[in-house]
Amino acid sequence: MDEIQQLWLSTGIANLDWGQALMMGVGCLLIYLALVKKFEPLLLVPIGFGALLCNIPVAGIGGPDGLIGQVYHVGIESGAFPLLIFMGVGALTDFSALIARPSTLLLGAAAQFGIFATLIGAVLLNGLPGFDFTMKEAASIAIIGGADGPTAIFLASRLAPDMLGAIAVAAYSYMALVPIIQPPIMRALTTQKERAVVMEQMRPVSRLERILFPFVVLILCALLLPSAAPLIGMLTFGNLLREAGVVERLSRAAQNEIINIVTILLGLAVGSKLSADKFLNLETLGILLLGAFAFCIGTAAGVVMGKIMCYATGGKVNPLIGAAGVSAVPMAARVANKVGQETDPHNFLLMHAMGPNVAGVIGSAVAAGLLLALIGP
Amino acid sequence: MDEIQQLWLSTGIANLDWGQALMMGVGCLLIYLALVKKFEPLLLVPIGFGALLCNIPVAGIGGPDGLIGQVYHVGIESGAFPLLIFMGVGALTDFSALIARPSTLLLGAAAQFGIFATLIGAVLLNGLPGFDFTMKEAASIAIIGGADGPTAIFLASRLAPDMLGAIAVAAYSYMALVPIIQPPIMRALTTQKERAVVMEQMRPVSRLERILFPFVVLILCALLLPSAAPLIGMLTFGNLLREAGVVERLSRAAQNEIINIVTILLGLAVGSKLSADKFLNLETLGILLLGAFAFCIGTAAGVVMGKIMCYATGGKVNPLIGAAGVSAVPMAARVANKVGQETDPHNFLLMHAMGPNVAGVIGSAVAAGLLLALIGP
Amino acid sequence: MDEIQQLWLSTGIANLDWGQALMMGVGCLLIYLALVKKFEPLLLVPIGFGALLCNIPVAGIGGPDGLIGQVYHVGIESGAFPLLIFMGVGALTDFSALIARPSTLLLGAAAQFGIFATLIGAVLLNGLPGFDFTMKEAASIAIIGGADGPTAIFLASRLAPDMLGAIAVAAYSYMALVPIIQPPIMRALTTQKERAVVMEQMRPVSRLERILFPFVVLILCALLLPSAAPLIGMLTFGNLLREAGVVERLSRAAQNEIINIVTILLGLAVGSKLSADKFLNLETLGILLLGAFAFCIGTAAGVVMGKIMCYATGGKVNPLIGAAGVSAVPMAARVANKVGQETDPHNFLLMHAMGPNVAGVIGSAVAAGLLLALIGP
Amino acid sequence: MNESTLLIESLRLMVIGMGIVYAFLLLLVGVLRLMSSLILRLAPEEALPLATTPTQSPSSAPDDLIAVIAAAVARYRRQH
Amino acid sequence: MNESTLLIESLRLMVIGMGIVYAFLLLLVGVLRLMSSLILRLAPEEALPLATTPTQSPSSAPDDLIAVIAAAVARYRRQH
Amino acid sequence: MNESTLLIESLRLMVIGMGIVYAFLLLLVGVLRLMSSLILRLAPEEALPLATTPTQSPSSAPDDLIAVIAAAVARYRRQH
Ligand code: NA
Ligand code: NA
Ligand code: NA
Repeated sequence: MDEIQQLWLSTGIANLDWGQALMMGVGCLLIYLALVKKFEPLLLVPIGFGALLCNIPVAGIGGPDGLIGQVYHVGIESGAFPLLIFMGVGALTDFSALIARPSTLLLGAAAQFGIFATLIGAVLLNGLPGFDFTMKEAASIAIIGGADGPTAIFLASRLAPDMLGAIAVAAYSYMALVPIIQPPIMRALTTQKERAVVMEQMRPVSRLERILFPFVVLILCALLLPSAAPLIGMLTFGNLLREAGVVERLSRAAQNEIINIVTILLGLAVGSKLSADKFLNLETLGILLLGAFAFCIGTAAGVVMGKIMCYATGGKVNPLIGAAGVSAVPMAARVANKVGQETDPHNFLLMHAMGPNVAGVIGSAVAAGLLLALIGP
Repeated sequence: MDEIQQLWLSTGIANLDWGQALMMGVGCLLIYLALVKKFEPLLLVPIGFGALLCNIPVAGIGGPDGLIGQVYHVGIESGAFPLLIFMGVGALTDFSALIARPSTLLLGAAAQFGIFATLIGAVLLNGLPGFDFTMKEAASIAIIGGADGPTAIFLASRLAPDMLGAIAVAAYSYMALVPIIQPPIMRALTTQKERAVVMEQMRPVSRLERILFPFVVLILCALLLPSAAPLIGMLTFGNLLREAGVVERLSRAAQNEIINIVTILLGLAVGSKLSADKFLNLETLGILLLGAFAFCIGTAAGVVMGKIMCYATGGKVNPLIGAAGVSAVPMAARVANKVGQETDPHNFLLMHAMGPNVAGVIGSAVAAGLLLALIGP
Repeated sequence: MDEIQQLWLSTGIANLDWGQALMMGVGCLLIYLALVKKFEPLLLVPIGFGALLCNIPVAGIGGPDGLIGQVYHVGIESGAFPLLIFMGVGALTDFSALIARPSTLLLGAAAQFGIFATLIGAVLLNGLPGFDFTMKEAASIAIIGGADGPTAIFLASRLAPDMLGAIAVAAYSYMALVPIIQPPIMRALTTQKERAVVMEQMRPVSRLERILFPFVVLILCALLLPSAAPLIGMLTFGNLLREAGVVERLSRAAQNEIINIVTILLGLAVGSKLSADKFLNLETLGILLLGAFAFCIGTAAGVVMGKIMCYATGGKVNPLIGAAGVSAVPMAARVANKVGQETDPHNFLLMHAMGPNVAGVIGSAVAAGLLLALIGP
Repeated sequence: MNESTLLIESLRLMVIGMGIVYAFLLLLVGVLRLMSSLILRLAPEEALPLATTPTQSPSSAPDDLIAVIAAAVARYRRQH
Repeated sequence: MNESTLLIESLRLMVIGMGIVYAFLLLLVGVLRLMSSLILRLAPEEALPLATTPTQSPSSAPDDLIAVIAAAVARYRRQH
Repeated sequence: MNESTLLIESLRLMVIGMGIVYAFLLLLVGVLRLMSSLILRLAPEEALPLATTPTQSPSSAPDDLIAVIAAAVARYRRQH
């Protein structure tokens, strides 16, 4: 009967602590949000399942000898996975709207205010008992306001790996909540007349412009902000593969095989950071609150900048497209379009909002690079 | 002429020993079986070619600096490849038949008797001169009776890596031989009347059931048998990707890109374990014999359990579908169908046999987890 | 204002040295050649972009902690990437023309004269001030004459990793220049009458021959020249996957997913070797000159061998197909066809030139193996 | 370990192993039946909104998320 | 670092950070406009031969390549 | 190694290298011809059952496998 005893001691029930059980519940909750509420399912399903698997007692799947622990080491500690996803994002993104109207980059810039305001928010939260964020942790939380999953994972894996799980979950959850979070802010900050502004059609963009665009962005980044170069570099590389026209095979590989395989592995690996001692504490609540704060501020800043550009151009810019500057491609652009059509059903803002939308991707990568240069690692 | 001498000494002929030559022959034989006899070609072609490559003298392709040696280290020693293949199996498998009729799990349980009986067989074989299996080796051999290639490779890589080559070859060979091995046993153990049993049609399975199924299996496994969690976890993760409906991209990646790439690399790496000193000994003969024994016992146990269920349900279960409990999806189910049609050509057992068939996959993963918990590593 | 100072010191401009700026220019030039001049874009776009990224100051993308530096370590230092590409080449290549007329292997042999003649050329160049190639470096340069990118990268990564960047760039550039470099040599060495030779149609090749072909090549290589076995082994493995007919999934993975993913990563990693101190020196000029020399000699040797075979067969072989023996599949075969049609527009040499063309791939892999056996590593 | 010890050991493994395999899969049979009957009762067919309908309902989700996590945190802190 | 230092630090970061983000993206606006106007002037639409036409023009390329690299080498050596 | 040694060495390499490349590929020519003629004689076209026909012949295979491996083992043991 010794074996029965040994076997009982090897069961999950005998070894399960409450933290693990709760975190398995959190994993199931994330999958529920993904499947039923359609919260970024491509990421939240693997993250949630990774949390489930890595909180199974005894098995050690997320440990140094387990599959997911090894994937984390190879793909996230090294920084490789978020960068490969950024390459795929570049290969999937059409920057034409931005090239046709470069001024929308300013909307992408304004929306990053959410990031820096949250930095202060995190420091202020330290005033409450139970919160004690370092500067690196504050910066990692703030980047949630960039509304860009891979950027958030990249920065957090460098500055605050212990918080990676909570930050990734918050980043993707809020990206999914864009259609809920943004519209009230957008309506509150704009007048009926502003929301009705019809923008003039964009000029067509030549192939040569689209091919030179990645080089212009990369070289400016290399000269001024090299710490953002890994992110911007892979983004522009993917975009060049897309636009080059002569490397179809590679473009398809970046848009499909690589990004899909990496997404599965990255999701599972991020899930391995959802352990009770790292996630079930007051700081996670702080991260969720600050993340929501960052999102709201970013949206508001984008809309305000849109209003400024509206005045400056004599009413040629609809301020609603400023909200798309947070990135969350293409959902934020769709939200801008939808809120616009509430006022005027015949006003199609989608294409106009794509400019600030993709500008937001560049803007948050730039902000991440800045934080890396100023704070760490 | 010094160089000619040096060159001669660097040729394969000058360095070839008989063991290598014979193992290259074994590699060619495996490829012959794969191409002409259609023995699991997806695995046996890479395994056979891996054996060819790794037995080339001087080149050291399977050594620590060679390509295949490195692949072995990264993918098999770490346990990653079999688990990724299990994810793909999950994404490729429809568990509906099992959900509609959960009692077929008992057939999948019975068929695992082949594994545990073989454990005893291996220990008894130690009575003969030339055999000296340890408990870990006996368990690794016994798992061949699970009729599941990745499970066998996973367990053997943990408990008896030196025998991995022979075990993998035996596992895949016997899986391919299911149509030869099983029918005589099935006919011998059943009466004409039993084989003619027509089963009632299965109820349809709702989407929600199919989505909850992986969670039920995983959580039960996590609570009771966490050592089986890596295998069951990746299987259920793959299945969730399949059934979720909102992560088509990831499901396709698991079903195609990942499983295909990993199969090529896993096959080559397994082939690197087919070296003369590890393979050309009496123990390999023992492994082959025990493997066949395990298969036969597993089939018989499944059929007997089928007969018990037939009596218990008053003749509602055709005992032939019990043979499908060994797994070897979907070949064993097809065999059950075919043997049934020998008696009644209008009796379609295929769908009914899919239940025990996929139950066998779960059953052998559970058995592998048990062996890990009780014996090693 | 301390932070401004710190920030300025972290910019690229403040840290850029001229070497990096020039190498970024070289990267852009390579991409220009790829996009506009259609120089092997599948390789030169990633190589050029890799050079851009790895010469960004401060970022360290090509360093030991950077993404591309890590990819280099995992994929090129280990030799894995060129071998995986060779597997893909095997899966993409139809060797029927060679099987139907094995004598064309002699044309593939002759064209390797470019490699060995260049070895002497490199040693002679040492007579000039500023050049000091070791034997290993000379061999790595000489292999450019093999007109086979992955073979060149494989050999250079083993014998002269510091020169890898320049050698890979030269190899792919000259492969792209085949339509410019070869025709004048071909015209100069042949008479009008020889160029007009019409070759008789090839016999059909049975499936069995195509399946046995990889084994014959591999086993001969294993017995006589095992140092070439990694290259030849992966080439023949890929070809077996293609011809087997029962492993379609794996064949497609080798032809698409694996080769595409590896090409992107290999290109970026090769680009990381394009650093100013390794590339911007006199030796690179030497490499480029010797590469061109190797190409011309190889072409000439192939044509001369073609003439010999023309005499020996009483005019049944068109000497132009000898030029295709350098490999550069399928461009060199197309060039032979085109030059032939200048004389007789109805003379289709393409299929006849495919024999020496694929023979050249085997020939240069054999030559690379020989150099490894005789010189290093 | 000598031979007869191995044999006894392997017999033991067989009994325990098959016992647990059966126990585990029997339990799974029960749980699966329970699951199916619960689903049939609580969410009869075609009532499930999953994925087929482009749901517009994440309206209450942020509160959900924070509420559930807050509860989980509270519970966890009580235990430790 | 105590709390008020952290606060001052983060305020500083905000000012510098937003400043640089704006500066960088403003510069990018300018460079992109410059690029587009240059392209419009030097290579008006449909004049670009890229990829659509199966160009036959690599005729002068080998010299190009060697010439450019030679110039780069020369320049580099002068600097070092 | 001084320069003239290197030169002699490289000349040697050239002679040996080209010699072996030719020898190897000539041998390959011979073996490929042999293969083709054997196939033509022993398995004339369309007689090969490979893959096109869904063969039902693995009936004797298990014995095959064990027999061949047994023979291989026996042979190996005699050598060692
Ligand atoms: Na953003
Ligand atoms: Na099984
Ligand atoms: Na060649």
